[in-house]
Amino acid sequence: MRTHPTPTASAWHPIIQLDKRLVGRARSLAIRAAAPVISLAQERTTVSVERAVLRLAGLRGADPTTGDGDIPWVNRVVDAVRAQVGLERGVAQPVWHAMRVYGYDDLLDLAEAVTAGTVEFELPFGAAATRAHNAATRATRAGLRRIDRNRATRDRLVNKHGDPPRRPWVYLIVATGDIYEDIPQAQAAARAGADVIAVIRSTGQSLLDFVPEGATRQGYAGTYATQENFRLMRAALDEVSKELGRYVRLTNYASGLCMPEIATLAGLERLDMMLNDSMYGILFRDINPQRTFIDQRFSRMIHARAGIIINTGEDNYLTTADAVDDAHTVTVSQLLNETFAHEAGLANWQLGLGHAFEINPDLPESFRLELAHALLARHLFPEAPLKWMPPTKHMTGDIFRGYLLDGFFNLVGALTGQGILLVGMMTEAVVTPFLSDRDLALRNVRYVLDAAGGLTEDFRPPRGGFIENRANEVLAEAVGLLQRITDEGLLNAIADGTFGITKRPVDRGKGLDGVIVKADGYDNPAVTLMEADLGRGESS
Amino acid sequence: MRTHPTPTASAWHPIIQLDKRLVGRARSLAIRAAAPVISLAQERTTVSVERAVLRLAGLRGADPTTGDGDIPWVNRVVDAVRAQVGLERGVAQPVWHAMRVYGYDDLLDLAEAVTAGTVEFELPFGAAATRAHNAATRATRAGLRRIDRNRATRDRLVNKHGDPPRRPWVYLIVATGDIYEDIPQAQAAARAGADVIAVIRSTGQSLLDFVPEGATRQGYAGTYATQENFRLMRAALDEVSKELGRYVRLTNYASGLCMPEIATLAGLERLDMMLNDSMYGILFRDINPQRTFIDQRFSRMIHARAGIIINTGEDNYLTTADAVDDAHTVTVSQLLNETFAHEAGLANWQLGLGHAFEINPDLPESFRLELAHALLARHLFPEAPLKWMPPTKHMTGDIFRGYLLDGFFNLVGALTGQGILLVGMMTEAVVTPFLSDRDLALRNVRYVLDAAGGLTEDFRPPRGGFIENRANEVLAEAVGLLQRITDEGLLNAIADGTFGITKRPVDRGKGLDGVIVKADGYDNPAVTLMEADLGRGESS
Amino acid sequence: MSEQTQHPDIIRPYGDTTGDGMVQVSFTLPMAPGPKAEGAALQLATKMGLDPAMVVHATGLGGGESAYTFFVVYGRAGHLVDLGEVVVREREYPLLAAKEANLAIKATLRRKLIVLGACIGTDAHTVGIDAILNVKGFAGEKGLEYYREMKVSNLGAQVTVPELVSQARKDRADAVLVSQVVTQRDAHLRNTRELAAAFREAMGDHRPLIVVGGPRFDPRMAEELGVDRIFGRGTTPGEVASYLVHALANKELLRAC
Amino acid sequence: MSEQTQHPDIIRPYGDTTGDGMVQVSFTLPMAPGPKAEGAALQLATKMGLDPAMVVHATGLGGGESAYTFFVVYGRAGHLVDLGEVVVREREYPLLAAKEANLAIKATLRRKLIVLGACIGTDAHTVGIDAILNVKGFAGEKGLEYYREMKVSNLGAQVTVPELVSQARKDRADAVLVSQVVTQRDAHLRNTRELAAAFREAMGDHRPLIVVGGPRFDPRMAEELGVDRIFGRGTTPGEVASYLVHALANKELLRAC
Ligand code: B12
Ligand code: B12
Ligand SMILES: Cc1ncc(COP(=O)(O)O)c(C=O)c1O
Ligand SMILES: Cc1ncc(COP(=O)(O)O)c(C=O)c1O
Repeated sequence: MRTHPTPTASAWHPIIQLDKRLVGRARSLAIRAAAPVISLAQERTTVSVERAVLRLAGLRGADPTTGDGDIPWVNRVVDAVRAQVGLERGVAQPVWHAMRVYGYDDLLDLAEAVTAGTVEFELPFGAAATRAHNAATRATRAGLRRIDRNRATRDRLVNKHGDPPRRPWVYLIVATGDIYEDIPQAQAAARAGADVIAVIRSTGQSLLDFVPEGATRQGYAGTYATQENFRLMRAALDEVSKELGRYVRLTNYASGLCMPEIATLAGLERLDMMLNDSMYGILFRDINPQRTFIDQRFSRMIHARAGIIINTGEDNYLTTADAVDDAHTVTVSQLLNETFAHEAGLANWQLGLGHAFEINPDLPESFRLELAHALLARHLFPEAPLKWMPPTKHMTGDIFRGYLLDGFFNLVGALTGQGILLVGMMTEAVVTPFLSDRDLALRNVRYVLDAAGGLTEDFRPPRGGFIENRANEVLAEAVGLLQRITDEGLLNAIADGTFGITKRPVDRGKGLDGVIVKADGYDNPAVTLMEADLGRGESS
Repeated sequence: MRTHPTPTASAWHPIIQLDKRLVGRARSLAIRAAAPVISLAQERTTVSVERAVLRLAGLRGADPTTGDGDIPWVNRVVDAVRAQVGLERGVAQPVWHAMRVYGYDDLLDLAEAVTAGTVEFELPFGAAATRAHNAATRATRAGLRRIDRNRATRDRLVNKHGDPPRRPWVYLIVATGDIYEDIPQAQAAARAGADVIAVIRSTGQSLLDFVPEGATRQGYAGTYATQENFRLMRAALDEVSKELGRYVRLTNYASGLCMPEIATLAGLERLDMMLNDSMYGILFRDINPQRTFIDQRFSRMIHARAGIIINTGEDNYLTTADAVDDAHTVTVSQLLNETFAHEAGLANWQLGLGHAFEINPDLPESFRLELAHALLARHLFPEAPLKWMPPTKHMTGDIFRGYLLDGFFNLVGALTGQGILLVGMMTEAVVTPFLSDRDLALRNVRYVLDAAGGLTEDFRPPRGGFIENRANEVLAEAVGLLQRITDEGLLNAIADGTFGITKRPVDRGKGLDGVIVKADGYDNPAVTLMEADLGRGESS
Repeated sequence: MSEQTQHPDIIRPYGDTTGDGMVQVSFTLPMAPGPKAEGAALQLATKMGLDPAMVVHATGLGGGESAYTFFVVYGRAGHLVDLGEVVVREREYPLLAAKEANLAIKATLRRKLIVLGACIGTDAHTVGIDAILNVKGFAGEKGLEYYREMKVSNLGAQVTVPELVSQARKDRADAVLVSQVVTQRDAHLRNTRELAAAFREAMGDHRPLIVVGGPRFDPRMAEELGVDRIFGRGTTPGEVASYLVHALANKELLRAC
Repeated sequence: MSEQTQHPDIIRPYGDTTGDGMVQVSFTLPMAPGPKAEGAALQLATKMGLDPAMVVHATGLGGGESAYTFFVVYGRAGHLVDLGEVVVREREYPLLAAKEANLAIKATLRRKLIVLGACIGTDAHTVGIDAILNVKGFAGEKGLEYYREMKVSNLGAQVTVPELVSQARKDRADAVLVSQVVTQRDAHLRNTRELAAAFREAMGDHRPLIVVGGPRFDPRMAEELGVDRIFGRGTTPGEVASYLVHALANKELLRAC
């Protein structure tokens, strides 16, 4: 039943030689560096993980009675549980215990009662606990089944409509802020050649500790990620997939304070890829490191289950740090993302590890340096569908130069066997993309791939030449940094500004108050089910 | 004394293998195909060749008394000689005979008298002929000396200011129609990085059977080529060469009805390159084939003497014919241009053979086809400073796409060791270039050369791969066509539409009435001097 | 986009949202870069009706101390486009297949339609007129030479107007097709006016149909320039043939009355 | 170019000849491609003051039957740019080296100058404010942290306005520096207005200097937005330091009177 549609170039053969010893060392050091953080994540839960359990169990919608009517029921319930009995044993036990005690069939009824103040939560013990556990398991299993069905549907649709005819998959962003403007734009983009559509989120959303509800029309520089928006867009893309005879994928963003929930909604609404980085929220949204590491773990388990390809965010580092000096931090982060992903059950074909064309274009040989970096990633992760991100930092208001740079970015993508090509926009430094920018950008991609894609036959960096040397140099620097990280600890390294020259101490940042150390008897039926299906028991 | 500053990439090593047998055959066939046409040219002269002799002897200026005051004295004199005694023995003998008979020291006095109708020309014989010949030789030698001095000056200035630091040389066009707008634009272009400035001519000029005079401000889509405009622009570029510490070259157009004269003026005013094709005038200006072949021969002797690099016009064929189907016609024409050039005394370093990036960009693999064609030329003419021309035919009003195409054109230029890179303009399909178009275009070139120029190290088309095969395929087609041409005769082939799918019968086209079959005793002191210095006697 | 606009005939430029009016502009001003130049660029943008306008790129041209600054500006155009007032040179005749055109010529003219083509003045761009006339054609459509009921001669490039007039008289041409590609200093307009005047003078009302084409012509200018029809960029031979059939049939009808 | 123009203060865009007025424009109209769309594009170009205008490129967007057409237009802008009327936010203060700035602070304030920086709202683009504040600096100039006589704290991104106001009060900040990079739906303007209002409300005339910056700001809007100064794209730390010294010295003087 499970096919693995993957944008990895199947015909990829190594074209440079990496120092094998360095490769081995890099990988084992990454595993060592990640281990303490994985333990930390296993020992804790967060409000969003617990809300995700309720979402899997089918609780959706928002409380219309307070504020702007945008506080979801899952928040209401989890907050109440936390306030009354704490979340150390998870939300499932007290909730399904209450369902039985108060005689509710439907979580929504419970939620309304909670808001009305008529529910008093208790922690069940013994048989009551078992009953609560079983009820919760049944309920969340329904959600997982829906995710499984979506995965099967995707496989079926891919079989029916077909995968994109070539690599890399062309990935386009829409970002009007209004889902009803986004939809026709996304369809137009697909018709014009996009294989993957990403709907950028409104700037504020990743710091919201709840997921907004419904179809939304008022985002800033992006559209809110909501279950309804997901559904609307997926349906629109199904329509256009049929029309085009090519399954068009949909992507959104998990990273942020609601990573676990958004991952869950993505699974429930058959999104196909998700931006999901183990450190992005920490570095670029100042979210607390512990919160992020816990949340990413749960969200990735869901993605693994849903057959969703994750996209990591190493490209972002190069917008604050220098793409040459700090090239090795990208490699280190990719190795860490790989380790965390494997632990959460993701397979190699699901690892859309990120990297980017962000070297100052005025630097001599900048294009070949880009080739070297891109080849390093390609050779280090031969089975992963790498995601190749376009120039942003050195884009300026000179849209002509920008269009040219994007062309050379596309060429690197073609020459180095990238799996997913995020299409660069000539207006990068000016506005979120215009409709015409996207169209022009796609024409750029098409020209480069059609006219020059075959150049792979002639692209043969010599042994010991500039490109191979540079790739090994960056790899060696990465090993050096990983050594330091295993010595100091990853959390300290993050606090020191190792990644993206941004310092993030372990006990600072947003959302720390949403972190709860699990107590004995912690029960998360969703995790238990997923772990069991992966052939392992929940380890804590 | 004679250095050979040349834009051939000195570090050029073969990177594909051409079939050696085909290369040999192609060259010997070209020599056979050109031979009858060379004989034809040797046996004839033209009004413009004769006017060029007077120009070398120092006659300049126009008759202010008739028409718009733009009929040059050289035309007045040559027309009068022709009317009175014919040009079968050349203009020199009757003119210098008349100088002595009428007691003039200065050709201008004679010209004025001619116009006043007070001179009756005669053909001298015996001692009078010898005296006339000697006087004419002295006078034209002065012109050749000036050309020699200019060549020495160029060598000196190149030594002093330096040559462009890298290959290819960057070649830019200015074309405002007004020499006083052209000058600051050319200087700006040089400051922004142009190594060679070409001043495009007004559309009508190549069909004028005289060279206009003075500084001109009213050209259409180009500026008239006049001696004064040449002088003004060369002086302006000398100024900017000094400022920049880099000798900036100047180019203009010889091809047309006045090819011999314009070539002469270029030598007299120290131009550095000249557009000079053996067939352009025939094909694209409907100039009579005989007229053109005679004129190009004289003009090339002058260029050879002046150390001027010629630029041939094969790029033009691809604007009317298809760049893939008719790629071999470019190769054939290059071989013919080479043969004619050698016969006229030009050295390999002076052969800026033309070719162009004109394949339909929507054709799959178009970029690699371009590479193959460009490499064919590069390997066939390893010592020639090839001139690489940008896309024009498939440029559209989509200036963004145009800018991208130009970038990939630049990349081919860098990867295939081209000597001279004519900079493409994003507004190619719209207007003659704006000031800003040129600036943007130069930024494009700089980016590509700096960022990706080193890719030559990694560009290794495999033996028997797509690129090498295509190059040999075109070469084989060229040999086939050359075979046909040697069988039929070049003039018939031109009449049949072999080049640029344009049919030009030998006895049609403009300027045929300016062709004169030489008689016994034909005397052209300039040709005699040039041939002697080349170590051979004039063969007719 | 999703909402029906009140006046479906009134539209605005579209950046990424209906009605946002976004437009991109670039130009050069003859002044050195700096805040004053940016102010000048904004002033121009404002005069063009962009408000707000952002100068997103400004750079001196030509290296060194520049006396020219190139700008890229984005802004919201305040103008409304009223589709009700758009003047289009609508095709007032049906598009005919070659066969139909031939039939129509037979039916109305009862002889071959005589077409004479040329590039006039110093213009040597023949590819456009060839695309219309040569059998090979353009964009998949065969050229007029392919039409059995047309007699086409193509004089090629750099034909002078007097040459063309006398040839047209000699051939008793029904239609003269002229191409003009070079437009610098409005050469194409000047040449077209000269062409029209010459035919008027030489033949008065009995002049052939005069059809002009080229990529930079505005088809709406035919009357102003004194010719019967102007075709712009991307014209196909079929359009021209259909027009000729239509226009000449009308002429015949008029003559018959 | 070669001739002196009569009114050196009146200029026009420059394509390839002085006074030609040539301008390039591109935009999308929400309608299907075709002659009508081109007519609409020309109407817009005319309203923008381009005459003549040429549609040199028109293409349907998004593949399939398109409801949007993208245009590239070239044309001659009739507008004159009057340099006499250009409004520039001229630098009304001298550019100081770090040393001079330190000396000036010592002389006028007689204590350290306290600077508070932040990105407000949901804006997480810190690179711009960091470029101004961090020692590392920007374009070869050291940032304000390098100035011995300044005490700089950088609150980073996504700071709410109330947080910023209370921090400013606590630190007794002389100047508050705020960056705003996201501009979609004019977020930067809205946030700046909110910022100004909050400080006015909380501190009245005793509020610190409010300086705002970001690449898409128009520096002439400071007054309108209720802040003291706006810096646009490409600002260097030295410019900001010099401004702070100048503005605060003036303030001291005023207070002293
Ligand atoms: C090919 C070409 C040439 C070839 C011409 C070969 C030939 N035998 O035609 C060569 C190399 C010789 C050439 C030379 C020059 N060219 Co030229 N050339 C071009 C080029 C690259 C393509 C033109 C073309 O063939 N288009 C394809 C045809 C099919 O399209 P079209 O002409 O638009 O025709 C279509 C319609 O317009 C319409 N149409 C056209 N004519 C007619 C007539 C009728 C009756 C009808 C019904 C329809 C119709 O139907 C056609 C099919 O749809 C353009 C740039 C470009 N990409 O557009 C420059 C361009 C036209 N050339 C230009 C210039 C300046 C020159 C030169 C003057 C440069 C110089 N100073 O040396 C010379 C001299 C030419 C001269 N005296 O006229 C400029 C004109 C600038 C301007 N707007 O004024 C252009 C735009 C390039 C540029 N940006 O500088 N050129
Ligand atoms: C780097 C970057 C990021 C990084 C930011 C990392 C960080 N820690 O700052 C990351 C990857 C995180 C990011 C994320 C996003 N970004 Co961003 N990003 C950029 C990018 C590529 C460069 C910006 C930059 O660093 N410029 C370099 C600095 C030095 O320049 P500057 O900011 O202009 O600052 C100078 C002056 O303006 C001035 N200045 C600036 N601030 C201040 C303050 C004061 C007081 C003073 C005196 C001067 C001053 O001085 C500085 C030095 O000269 C731009 C595109 C581009 N090339 O411009 C997009 C861009 C700014 N991002 C954009 C968007 C939409 C986003 C997202 C919202 C996308 C999304 N929905 O996910 C997210 C979320 C960001 C958020 N919530 O704010 C858009 C904004 C569109 C708009 N006009 O509204 C842009 C333009 C890209 C685009 N075209 O879509 N981004
Ligand atoms: C991995 C990852 N997650 C999330 C985001 C977007 O997050 P936000 O919605 O917070 O802007 C990005 C942005 O580039 C990213 O790279
Ligand atoms: C070899 C050659 N000569 C001359 C010219 C220009 O000739 P004209 O001035 O007739 O346009 C060209 C134009 O590209 C050319 O290639």
